[in-house]
Amino acid sequence: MFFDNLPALAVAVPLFGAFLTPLVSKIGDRARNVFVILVMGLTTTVVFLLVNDVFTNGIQTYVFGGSYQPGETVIRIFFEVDGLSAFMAIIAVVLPLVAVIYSWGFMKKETGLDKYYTLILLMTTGMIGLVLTGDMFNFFVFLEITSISSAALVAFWVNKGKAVDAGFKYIVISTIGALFVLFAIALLYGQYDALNMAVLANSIQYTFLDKMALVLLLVALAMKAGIVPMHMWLPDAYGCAPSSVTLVLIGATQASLYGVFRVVFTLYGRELTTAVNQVSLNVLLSVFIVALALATIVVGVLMALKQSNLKRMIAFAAVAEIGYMILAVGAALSTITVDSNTGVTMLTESGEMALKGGLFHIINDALDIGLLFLVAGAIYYATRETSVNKLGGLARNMKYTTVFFLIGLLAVSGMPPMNGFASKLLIYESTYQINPILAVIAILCSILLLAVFVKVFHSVFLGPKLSVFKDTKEVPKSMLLAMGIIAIVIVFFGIFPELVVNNIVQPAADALTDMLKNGLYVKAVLGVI
Amino acid sequence: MGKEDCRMIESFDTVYLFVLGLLFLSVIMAVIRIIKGPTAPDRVVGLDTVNTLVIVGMIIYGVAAGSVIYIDVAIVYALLSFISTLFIAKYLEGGGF
Amino acid sequence: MVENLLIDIVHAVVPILVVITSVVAIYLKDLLAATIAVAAMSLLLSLEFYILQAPDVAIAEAGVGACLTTAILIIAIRATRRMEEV
Amino acid sequence: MSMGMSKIVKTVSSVVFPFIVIYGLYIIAHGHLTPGGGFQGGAVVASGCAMLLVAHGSIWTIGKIREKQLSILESTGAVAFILLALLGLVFGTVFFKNFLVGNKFLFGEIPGYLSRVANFNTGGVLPLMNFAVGLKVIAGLFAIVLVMAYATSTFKKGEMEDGKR
Amino acid sequence: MLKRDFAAVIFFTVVAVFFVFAALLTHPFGSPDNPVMDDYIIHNTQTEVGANNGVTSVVFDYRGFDTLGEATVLFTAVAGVILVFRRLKK
Amino acid sequence: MLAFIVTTIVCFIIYLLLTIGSATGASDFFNLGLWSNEEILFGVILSVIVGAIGRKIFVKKDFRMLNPVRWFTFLFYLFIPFFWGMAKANFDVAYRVITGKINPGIVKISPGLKTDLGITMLANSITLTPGTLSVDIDEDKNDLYIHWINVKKEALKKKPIDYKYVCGSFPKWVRRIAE
Amino acid sequence: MIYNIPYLAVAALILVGLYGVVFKRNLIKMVIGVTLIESGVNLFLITLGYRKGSTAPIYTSSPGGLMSLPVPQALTLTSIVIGVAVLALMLSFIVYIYRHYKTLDARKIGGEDE
Amino acid sequence: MMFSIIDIIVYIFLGVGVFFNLLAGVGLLRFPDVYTRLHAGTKCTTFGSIFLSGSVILLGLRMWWFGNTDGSILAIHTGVALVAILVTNPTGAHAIARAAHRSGVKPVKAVVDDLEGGTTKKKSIGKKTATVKKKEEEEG
Repeated sequence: MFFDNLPALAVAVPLFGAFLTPLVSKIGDRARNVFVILVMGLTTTVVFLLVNDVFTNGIQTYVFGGSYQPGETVIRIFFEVDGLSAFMAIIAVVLPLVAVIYSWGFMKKETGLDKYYTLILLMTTGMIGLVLTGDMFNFFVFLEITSISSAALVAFWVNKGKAVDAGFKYIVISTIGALFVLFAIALLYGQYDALNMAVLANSIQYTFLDKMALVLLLVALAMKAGIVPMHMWLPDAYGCAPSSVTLVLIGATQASLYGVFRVVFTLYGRELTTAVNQVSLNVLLSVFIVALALATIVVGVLMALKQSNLKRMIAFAAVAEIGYMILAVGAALSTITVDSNTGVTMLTESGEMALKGGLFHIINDALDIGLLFLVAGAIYYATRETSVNKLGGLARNMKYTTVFFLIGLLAVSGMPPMNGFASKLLIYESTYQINPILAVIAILCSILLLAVFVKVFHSVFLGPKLSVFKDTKEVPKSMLLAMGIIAIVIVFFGIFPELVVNNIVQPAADALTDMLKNGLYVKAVLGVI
Repeated sequence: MGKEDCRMIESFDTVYLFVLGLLFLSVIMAVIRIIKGPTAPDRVVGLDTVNTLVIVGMIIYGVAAGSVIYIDVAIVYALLSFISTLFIAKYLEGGGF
Repeated sequence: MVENLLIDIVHAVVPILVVITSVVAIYLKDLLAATIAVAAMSLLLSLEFYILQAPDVAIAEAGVGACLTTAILIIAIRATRRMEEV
Repeated sequence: MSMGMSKIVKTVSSVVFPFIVIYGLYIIAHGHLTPGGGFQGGAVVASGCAMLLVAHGSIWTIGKIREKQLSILESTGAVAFILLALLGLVFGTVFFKNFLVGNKFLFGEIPGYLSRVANFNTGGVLPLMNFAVGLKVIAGLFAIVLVMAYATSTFKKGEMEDGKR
Repeated sequence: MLKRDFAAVIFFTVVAVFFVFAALLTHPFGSPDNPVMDDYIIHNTQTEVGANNGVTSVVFDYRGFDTLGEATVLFTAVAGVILVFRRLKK
Repeated sequence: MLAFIVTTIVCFIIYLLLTIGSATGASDFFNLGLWSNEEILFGVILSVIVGAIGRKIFVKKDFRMLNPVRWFTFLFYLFIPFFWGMAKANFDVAYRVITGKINPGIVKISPGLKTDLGITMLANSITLTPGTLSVDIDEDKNDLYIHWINVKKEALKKKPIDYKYVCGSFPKWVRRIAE
Repeated sequence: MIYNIPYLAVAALILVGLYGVVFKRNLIKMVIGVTLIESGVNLFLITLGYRKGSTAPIYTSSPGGLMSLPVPQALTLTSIVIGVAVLALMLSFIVYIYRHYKTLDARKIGGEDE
Repeated sequence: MMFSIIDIIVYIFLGVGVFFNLLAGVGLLRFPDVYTRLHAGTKCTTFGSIFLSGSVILLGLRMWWFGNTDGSILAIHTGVALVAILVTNPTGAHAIARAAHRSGVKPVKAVVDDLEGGTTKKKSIGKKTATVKKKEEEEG
């Protein structure tokens, strides 16, 4: 019974925990912290069991509130977990776990912590639901859960005007995005009278309204993922939120990115190669996406150069990293072709490699940027200062933090022993085969990023010890533990990239290509196509 | 007997719809007052009038559509429309909430 | 015949009124007046739901849209300021 | 400071309040038969509470019920709702299974095919869920209004906490 | 500032054309084409769920999970509002 | 306790009114063809809940209104003098709408009512009757400030003016009902 | 054309709301714009589910017949509650923004305050 | 015979109700200030809705007489709605009038204004009006 219901439990457990948190907080602070960590641990267990199940047995479907046989009318809500969903679910559950451990020490002096933990749990629920669901409207609901809880958490420090401003911007952008998504869902519903993604993917006709829905969905989700023309909310939100929240926010952003993949590959995957005025749709989309990705990378790096606030700098680096993922996926999209003999839609080899690189980079980006943000939070915790120019000589007093920052720095700029190198290498290689210019720009920007962070490292940690920070101490153990976990994972991924790529990334990439080749996602629900 | 009843209601359908149409004229006038109203209280008066007219309109439409359950909505409105008026009035009176 | 025409008229008039009140809500500089217009919009929208055969939604819109939305908007305006700056 | 409105409004709101509450509960209880349900009824009752708030002032209201109690009430409703869903998993087979439909005691009767008789004892788990959601929505929506009204009424003009913590 | 306004105007115009087209191209008012799912629900709600009200049966049974999500959204908002208006000093 | 019972019973009556026509057949406990058993059971439960919540709000240490004579007086008042006054009011307003003749002013009256309910009833009656609209109330003395659409000259001689010019015999009725 | 008036009203509502969000600088006006967009989307969903000459999808003792579609109504219910939740959060942010910056003009807020 | 009389009464009620509701609209447009508009807006709509609801109640009672249980629901629910209107409408009007007076709206062409020159409320109201005015001046 337990193992049959893993997809439902993956959402139900953190949700139940969130609902219970206000009641448990009555007992005491310590009990609440332990309870939240327990709930997160349980969720992690459930999700890992689910992921294991998916990776060994293929796509899992789950019907809420009834039974379903292939061939019946699809009415109820489906959860459909394929490789990509499982892959994203790992990120969505690991980051909050680390964040909760981190905030034990980081948030000790704050008030309103019961609501804080409730919101973190709700955000986890939202992200997990977002990646597991197979129903369009449910997707919208989880999108809203994620964005509302993130916005409330971004504005956690309400006595800073900037934080509230960032939260407001975030919630306006994400609400409008979500309403666009809802409108697109309504358009699809009006035509096909279905809300299930598999059913919609099966029956989509490429009418004008469908294309409109595609554009609306892409615009809305790109808005939420922070791709360049709509990226202005992202540095504010990342920079003003508490660092533990930023870690989870990265996960939320990537969940929106997952939405982009899901829409492009699954919902509109069936006839992605349909010709529109002699150019097939996937090429159009890929040109569009690659252009946006390049803009994202360049803008992110250039803006990061100008910042003096450490957290804002990392936030712009995060924008650049998002660009890398999009770049890889966009490049992969352009290589989709239909085999004229067999009629099978497939990617070329370099396309698959790019896809793998992009997906691998998602997890790496979460870890790298997350670690940097945690370090920035630790610096803030110790010194109450985030401006790079005012900091200096912290290496003496905060040895561990220095090491973690170094690891994060190397990883984010793609230097060899770290995980960033592994994924970026895949991206460079594959994009070089597709179009050399892309690879060159990507490498240049990566080097610039390295320069930025080396400068920061020098001015913040090295150099003479400032008298202001004479009494700075190392941060509490729980924060060190959280940073340590991420750092170890980063190094591990960097040393054994093959292991990760084969075990986690490959199924996700396979899931994406399978949607195009065989339509497995649709088959899992409808039985046949 | 039952059948006859239904017919008798239907004979009123057109009349009630016509009444509804006339009520809309009144609603439009109230909306004009909302648009024009030189001060906020004027607009609130317009809103109040629209409230009452919409309640009556709902009752009338419920009869015209031949569905009894629709009257519930009218009751909800009759009870709640007053609250928004109170909030606005409280604002105009001054002082905190 | 007349009945159908009347129903069509109702279906046409109410959306137009909704749009007019929404335009007013954006146009007015006085935020209190804008809130009143939003309340009227909500009310007429509820009527529109009602004549589109969705009484459930009409009740929800009545309770939430016309009452609570107005309430929290008014509270927020009380806590900030009433006039839009130019 | 915030003393509420005039005596007339206070009296009328006190008289109307039980009426609104019972009507909201009627809507919640009859969610499976007539238009309505947990959300709608909850919104109605919450609006009624908001009426008391505006008539008597938020300080009076916060003396009656505090937002912490409301928060706990809301949690209770939410937990009840999710427990009902989990009971579907325990007694039925899947999450959100309507496990009460078809029994003879509690909301289990089935109206005949296309029957138009409103029988209260139907709907399976729906009435219970309606009440859980109703409790949640009442507490949630009223908590929003109460917290906002109370917090903003206690702000002084020009008061702001200093930027440094 | 002018440039930004210009971009906003362009964006707005494009979206305007978009939505008007959407309004004109959807199925004609009052006649949805072939609603399989909804007809199934209308015909089976009494026997499967036991409720006379189709909407409630959709809200709590067929799409009960959405309702859980919706309740969660409200819960989130309440938590957020209380968090924002919390007392800052311990 | 009495307040709780009163509130519960009032709520139960309202609930019964709302659920009239829910009968299912001969199995009903009260076989009037109006209510089914479950409805009555639920009505009792819900009324008790509302009674528990609203007892301090609905009844304020004042059980004067429990007397049935007052109810009948109230109904009589509602249907005969009040309705007649209201009809007059409306034709008066109609006349003023059409001709545009107004002579307004805000006047103060002291009806001398003591209870909250009484003054509320009077104010609402005044609002709905000829040419008058209660604007404000003196919380201590229960004096009403009334917007009068057609101020009579002779009424202004004495201050505060006699209420019989403004609202006729309403205060007497209200005193009989609510005090 | 006249039969599409509800759809056109949807388009108009969304556009008016979007205008408010994009061009208005007052934050509360922006919030009102978001509310209008949301109302437009809700109206769109309900309009999609309307069938001419139908009754509400509720079996009562009145003569029925054709019924309008229940699923969009359920979706709209969800959407309405989400809307009020978002509105409350946005307004509480605005209250705090006003306390910090003493203005509601979107251009004037957002300066460094550290 | 009797029922045709009821039909006629229903028609008359409808006519009266619609007339007064239209009158309310016209009055709302024609009158010069808030208080007189409130006279029109409150009294006429309440009176009109009494008659319109009355016609519906009569119809429901007639249906009930014929054995249709829907009639009872129709009549009683409409009655409840009517009571709700009767209780809330004048109170709302009073609240608006008071709010209008406190926010500084003067009655147009007033021959007498006791409230403005009153004894007990003079100070507070005068002050309030002044502050409100000042605030509006600096804001708008």
